[in-house]
Amino acid sequence: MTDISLEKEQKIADELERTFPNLTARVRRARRVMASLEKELIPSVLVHAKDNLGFHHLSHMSVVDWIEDEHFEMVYTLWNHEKRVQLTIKTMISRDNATMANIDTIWRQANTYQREMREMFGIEFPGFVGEKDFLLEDWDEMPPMRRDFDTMEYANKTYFSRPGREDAQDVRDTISKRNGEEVPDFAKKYSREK
Amino acid sequence: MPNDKNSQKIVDMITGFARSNSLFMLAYGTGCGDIEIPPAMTSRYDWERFGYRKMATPRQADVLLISGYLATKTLKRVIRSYEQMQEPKYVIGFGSCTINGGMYWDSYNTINMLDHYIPVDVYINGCMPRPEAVMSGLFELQEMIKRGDANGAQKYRENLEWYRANQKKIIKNWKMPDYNW
Amino acid sequence: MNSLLLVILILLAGAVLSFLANRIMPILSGVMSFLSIGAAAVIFFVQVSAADSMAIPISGFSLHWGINAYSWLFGAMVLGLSVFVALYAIAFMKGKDRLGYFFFNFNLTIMAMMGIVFSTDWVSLFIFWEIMTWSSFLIIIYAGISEGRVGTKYMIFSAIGGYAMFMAILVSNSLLGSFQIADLVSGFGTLSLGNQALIGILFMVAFGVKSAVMPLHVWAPRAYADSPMAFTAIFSGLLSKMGIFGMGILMISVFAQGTIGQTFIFSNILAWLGAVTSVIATFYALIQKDAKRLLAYSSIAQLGYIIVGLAIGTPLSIMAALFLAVVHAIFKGTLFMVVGAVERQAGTTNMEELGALIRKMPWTFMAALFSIIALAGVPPLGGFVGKWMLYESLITSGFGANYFLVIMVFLSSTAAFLYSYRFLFGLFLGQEEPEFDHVKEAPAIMVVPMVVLALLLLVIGAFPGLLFEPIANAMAYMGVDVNWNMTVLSNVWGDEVHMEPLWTSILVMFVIGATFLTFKTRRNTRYVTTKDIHTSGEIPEAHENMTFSVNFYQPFERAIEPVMKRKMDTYYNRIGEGLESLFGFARKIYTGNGQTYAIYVIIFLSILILIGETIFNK
Amino acid sequence: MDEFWMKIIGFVATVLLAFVVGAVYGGLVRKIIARTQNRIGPPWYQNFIDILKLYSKSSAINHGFMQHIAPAMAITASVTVLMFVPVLTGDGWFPWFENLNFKGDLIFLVYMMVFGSLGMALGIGQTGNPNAAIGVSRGLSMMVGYEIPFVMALVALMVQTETTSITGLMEYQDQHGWLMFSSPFAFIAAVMAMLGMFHYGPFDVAFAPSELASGPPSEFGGKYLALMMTSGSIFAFAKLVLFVDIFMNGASNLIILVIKTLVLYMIPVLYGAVSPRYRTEQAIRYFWGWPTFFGALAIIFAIYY
Amino acid sequence: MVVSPVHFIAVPLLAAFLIPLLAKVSKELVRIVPGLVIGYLSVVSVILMTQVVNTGQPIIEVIGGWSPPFGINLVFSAFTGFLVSLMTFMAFLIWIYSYRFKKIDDAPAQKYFILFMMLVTGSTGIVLTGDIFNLFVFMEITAIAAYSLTAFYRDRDGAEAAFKYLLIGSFASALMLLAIVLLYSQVGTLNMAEIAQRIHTVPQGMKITIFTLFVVGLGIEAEMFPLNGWAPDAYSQSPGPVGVAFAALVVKAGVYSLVRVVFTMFDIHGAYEFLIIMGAITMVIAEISALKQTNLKRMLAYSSIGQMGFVLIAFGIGTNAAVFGALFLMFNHAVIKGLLFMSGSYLVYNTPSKEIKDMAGIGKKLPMVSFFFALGALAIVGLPPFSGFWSKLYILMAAADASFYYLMGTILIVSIIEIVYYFRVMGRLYFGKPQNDVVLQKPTLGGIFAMGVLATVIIVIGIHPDFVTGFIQSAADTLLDKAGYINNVLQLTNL
Repeated sequence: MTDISLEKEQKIADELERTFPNLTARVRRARRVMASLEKELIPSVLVHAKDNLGFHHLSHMSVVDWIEDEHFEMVYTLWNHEKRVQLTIKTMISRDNATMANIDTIWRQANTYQREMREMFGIEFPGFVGEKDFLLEDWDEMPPMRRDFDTMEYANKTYFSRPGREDAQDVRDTISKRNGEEVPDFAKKYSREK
Repeated sequence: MPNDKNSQKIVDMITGFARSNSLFMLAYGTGCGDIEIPPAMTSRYDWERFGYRKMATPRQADVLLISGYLATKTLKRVIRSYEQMQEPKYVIGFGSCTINGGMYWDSYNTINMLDHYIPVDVYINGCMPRPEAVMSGLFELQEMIKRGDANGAQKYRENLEWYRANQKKIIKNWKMPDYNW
Repeated sequence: MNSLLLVILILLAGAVLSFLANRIMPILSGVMSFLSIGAAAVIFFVQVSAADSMAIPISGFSLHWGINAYSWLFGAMVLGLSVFVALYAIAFMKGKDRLGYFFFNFNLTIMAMMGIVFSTDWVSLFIFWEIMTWSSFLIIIYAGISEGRVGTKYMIFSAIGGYAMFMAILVSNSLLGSFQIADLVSGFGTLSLGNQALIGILFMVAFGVKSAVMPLHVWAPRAYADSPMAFTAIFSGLLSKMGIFGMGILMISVFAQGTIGQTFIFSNILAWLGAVTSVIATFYALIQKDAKRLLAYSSIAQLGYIIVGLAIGTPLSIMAALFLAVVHAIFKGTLFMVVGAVERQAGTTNMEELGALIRKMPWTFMAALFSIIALAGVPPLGGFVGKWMLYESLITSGFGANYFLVIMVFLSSTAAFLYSYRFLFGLFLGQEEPEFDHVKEAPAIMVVPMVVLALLLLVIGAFPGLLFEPIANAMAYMGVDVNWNMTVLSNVWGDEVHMEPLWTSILVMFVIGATFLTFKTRRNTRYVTTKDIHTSGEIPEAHENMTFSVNFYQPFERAIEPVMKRKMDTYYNRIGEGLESLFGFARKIYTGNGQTYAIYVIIFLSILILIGETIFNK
Repeated sequence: MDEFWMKIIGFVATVLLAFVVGAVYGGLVRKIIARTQNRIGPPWYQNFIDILKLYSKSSAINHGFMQHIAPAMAITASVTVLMFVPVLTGDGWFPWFENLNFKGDLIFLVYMMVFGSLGMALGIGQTGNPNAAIGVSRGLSMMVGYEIPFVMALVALMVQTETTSITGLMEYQDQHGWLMFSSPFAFIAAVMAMLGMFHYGPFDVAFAPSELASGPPSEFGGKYLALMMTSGSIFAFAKLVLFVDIFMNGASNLIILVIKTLVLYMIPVLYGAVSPRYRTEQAIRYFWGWPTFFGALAIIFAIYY
Repeated sequence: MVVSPVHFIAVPLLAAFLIPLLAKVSKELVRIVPGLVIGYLSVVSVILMTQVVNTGQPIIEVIGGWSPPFGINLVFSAFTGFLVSLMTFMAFLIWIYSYRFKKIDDAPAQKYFILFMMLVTGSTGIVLTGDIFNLFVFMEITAIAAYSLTAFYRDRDGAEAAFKYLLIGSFASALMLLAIVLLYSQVGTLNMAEIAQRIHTVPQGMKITIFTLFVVGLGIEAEMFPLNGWAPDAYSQSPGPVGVAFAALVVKAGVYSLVRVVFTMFDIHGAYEFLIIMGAITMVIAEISALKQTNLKRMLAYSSIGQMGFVLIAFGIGTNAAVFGALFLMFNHAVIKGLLFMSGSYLVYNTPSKEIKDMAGIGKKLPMVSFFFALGALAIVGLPPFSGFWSKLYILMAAADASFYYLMGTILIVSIIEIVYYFRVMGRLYFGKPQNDVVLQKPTLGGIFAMGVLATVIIVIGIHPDFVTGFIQSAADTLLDKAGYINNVLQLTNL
């Protein structure tokens, strides 16, 4: 990996910025390009990337819940097989009225991701035809992956809990204490006992 | 008849022996626990020695092995499979997830207590229980069958309303065929 | 009045009356047809005896009619089955249009078949043969001609057959000076070998077309499948048997007289053709989607066995062939009626769509079950008896090639299990589909004939002696020695199968088993829908199709792929296309241009004048 | 009248014997397969326990008349086949075994063997389980495969001995020695066909455990499955005795019978224990390859014998 | 009652000339009078024929009192009588059929009936006359009438067809005239009986040349291949009834003259084989062409040619049975093809394109017409129990007796082709999907009646052929009795 000239990555970034004025693109590191723009342009950027820039593969689609900013961040990850470059395209959508353009006409595999997002985050994709009930069946609460969904409360309300489990203690600490074991520093970070 | 009781006893003994020594399991691999079944089956532990056998359909199976956490979606299938089994039938809960939810205790879509939804005859503790634990649980079940204690099916039949209420609480869109035998 | 003439006239009158009755009330048409066939049957079974014979002089010929044991067998078959089918047809055809047309031709076909059976001279046989051909053609195209060229194909092949017979008749007449069948039998030996072969082959082609032997079979599947089922029961059950009737006359009595029987490997070729027919047809039957097509191919296959039996020519094999002919008429008639009932009630016969009709049409299923068991030749029903005799006759024939013939026949009849099961499964078993919820059992008038015929199969299976007697009489008439013990099946090596104790023990055991099943925990046993099956816990929605019925025998298809690549049909089509283009070229002679025609005249004149001396100066 | 009752007793005894031996063989097979997999395996009597348990289970549902009577058809076929096969000859330990045997006809037997399968197939069809139907489709397809070499072997024997009945064949063997040796090609073809007939080994695609749920009997539980297993045990024994009768001149007492049948049975079992599974069309092509060739050879051999 | 055969020529000719006058009186008379005339003739001809057959003596009429060989004589023998009866009967039916035929309106009706009467006169004249030149004259009358009738609609296609017919027909006339002149120069007489008597005096080369000319000239009229180019166009472009007239009258007359020349006048043996070969070629080519036609009337025309080939074959075999079969076939062909043309015309009129493929489903719109067509189709391919079967049976029987096996094979294979195209039409007619429900032209009552009569004849003769076989048998006997013919005619000379 001696070749650290980010020439091809830069070219892609430039190309993108030139084509779409509102788009900001930057090269993260070798083989990683990241772009962000407003949501209306997403389909056209994706089509452009697919048809003209050679990003034939949609590796991943994801969403991040920025509850503090009242945003969902949609993340599309594309991969160019010839140039071996990953392009990440991000956009923010409003959390209240979470709708996003349907892209399963561009990539068939987006269908599955969008079903999941619709179910787990409640993001609507106008014009998207996918079967309901993907992971959850008969779900009528708030979409469970939203950060304002209280899963503990829901579990307590819905499921029975066996007595003796109310404290929700992390038994690992107890066990390690009993053994006289030294808890590594990095592990303390994850411990519930603060 | 005077010796009716005795003859019944003998019949019970024979059937108990037959039932306990020929456990056909519907291995319903619900969760990660199912990975412990292959070692139990194959040459290391070889559970066929005791007449245990895996059966693919609930019609032929005696034991329903719930091998791990149950999402609500899976629970529906488990209930259906259980109801399709022919009596006498037994349920083994497998791993701590079936007992109290295990590490998924606060998840929004896994149940915590299996015995509120279907009657469990034997719980096997552990996360995961090792094959030895599995076998010991099965031996326990065998003993229970011989004693006549493994009457989960009867319990289910008698308290069907309670079980149904619990089940329907989770499975909102209830479209199951009736279970009344 | 002569009872033979009476039978024919009643049937003819029935045809005309049913045609007219349609004007009054459509249903009367079928009733008329049924009544006339019934009356004819009564007369036939009560009145007709071997003494009946008559001659109708007609423009230099005299048409001789008579009846003997052999023709009685076929006559009984024709009228016996026709009565049931006619009864069935009343309900089956109800509500369809052009009933007068249908029943006219229906009756006419049956009349023609009786005429064929009664004929003792070739001219009257040929006349009735052709009447049978065109009247059946008219029924085939009844359903519509737009899809495929079914009717045309049937007519072409029938015409080839008919004219081959015509030529054979005329040649034999010119050589022997008589149109009598008996005279051909007695005089056949005096002919030269070439003439024997010519007449033999021509007759074989004639009868082979109707009995759908291998290269001449291509008309059959579509023709059977596309005509109304009430007629296909007749078509496949009886009409094809007319080919067997003629072939029987030839193979049993005519060729036995000639030197051709010894010098020519004629019967062997025919037997192999029959066997290959049955194998290929069976393979085609089991890849069909449509129950009608399946049965159509199955008919071809079954006729193949009969031809094998006739061609081998030992007493046992002939008996097997005739027995199979009778049994095939019964079960295939029933099966086509079953399919007709299904088609009428459910609106389709596609086995990929239908399913679980057993719950809605139990009686129809029963008829189908018995017939299928007979078709598959599984004991204890009638089909087994015929199959057994066929195998044993081949094995005991003492001729090397016949042992391999057994294998061919066996392959075909084992593969027949496959389509038998496919038929029952596709129509009656499997998953219930909501779109067929409305289906009800067929009306009684359709069910009764089917069930009666199915029970008849049971009786024949238990007491095959009932059928052996007329068959043995027929064979004795044709000059084959039968020293037959009428109660058991036996072959020339002295091995026997007793059907009655067999049947009884099977029944007893079956009853014991069924009783045990029924009474053990009977109170708890519940009857559930077909959706209540093991689906890994998934609860199937009503619309979900869970039947495995598409490409049912795909593995088997893959195994027999090399055989299936070649289709006789394509060869014929290619010949047809070649001829068409040749004809297209020939017709260009007529250019439509006056000058050209004038030139033709001049050229013709000049040629004639030039070579006239040589032509005319003889 | 006495003779009649003797026959009935003989009949019941034969069926019982067949069941016991068949079930023990079934247990042994499980044991042997376990040993080849380096396991201990169930006890030899495990099949009895299984069948007993299944009889004691409730069978609360059926999908209709055909499913209800299908096991009855299966057991009818098995018992009928058994009745037509001479189990013991001569005056051995149980002389009454002989009395019930009709002069079994081979063609009849071949067809009777199918009767049970067809009945079962119909019952299976009625359950509407797609897996079961797939199993039936495979099983019937494969049947066409193995019946051909089997019948070729039978035809060769019949031609050679000029009889079509089993007793006739055995009389012939009394004089001329075992047909296994005097008609070796027929024996090879028949044994190769037998591999498929028992549905072990590479030819178990019809039942294909865990691929098709439990194959054709997916919807059969309780008494239905018990009756099917009983019937299967009897049928396996009947088939073995048939093979022994036609190739090894039967057996005059029980020990010889057990030895002969067991030796014969080991061929498919051992072959099956170490073989992976053929697809259906591969199986059919296998049967129409070498076995059929040997069958043809056998027929040619028989013609010039 | 003995009526002179002269009536057959005089009465229709007179009627033809009277029609313009009658038109002045009443327009209806124009239509009625021809019918009366033809009806009269057909009754007379049947009576005469019965008489001739019963007495065994032909009626020979000498016109104008000049005795043969100088005068013209008419011979009404069993043979000619049979043909004349057939022709007049058919002509009568054609009249009924065309009585209210829509396409013939009042003004052209005159012309039509005049020409039709001339056609009848000509063709009966050809058959009846005993004089070769007279035969030529009648042939010209027939031909001229036929040309005009072909172009009756005065459209482009009709004119073209008529022109072709005229072109080829003039060849026929020229060749025949040449032949007659040559013959006269050799034998010095025009009376056919006398020619037959003296023909052996003619040198062989000259005889064959004359014969060749006759064969080609008459072959054109008899639709022999390759001289029949005119036929398909003429049949298909002429009005419906005229097609029937061609099949039933004109061609029959042509075949008659050819047969008369071959059987009576000349004694050339090779001629029979020549007839067989030419007949077979004609039949094969015509039927093949018919198979490829998409136009119904052309198909019928080619089929007609094929049948004529079959007739020629039958005459060529030359035995009594074969000639019997040939005459029977001529009868059948006239009747059946008449029925086919009559019903076919209506089918065509209801299909503007005249194409067969557009006739789908007409069976429901015009049930009677379609039924008649189907009946005709069944009959013409020779299926029992219709009349066509018997003629085929007799001819093939004769062929078998003469050991012409290959010929039989050819005939039967050609019959299969015939079956194919007729049944194709039939199937389409009844079971095709109808394209529109408009009935352009319903059959007239007369048309239905005429077709009904023909259909009845087909069925009745099919079931009981003995109604006509007696007449045909004596006709065949008469034809083959060459010496008897010569004697009968020449007896008159001596009287």
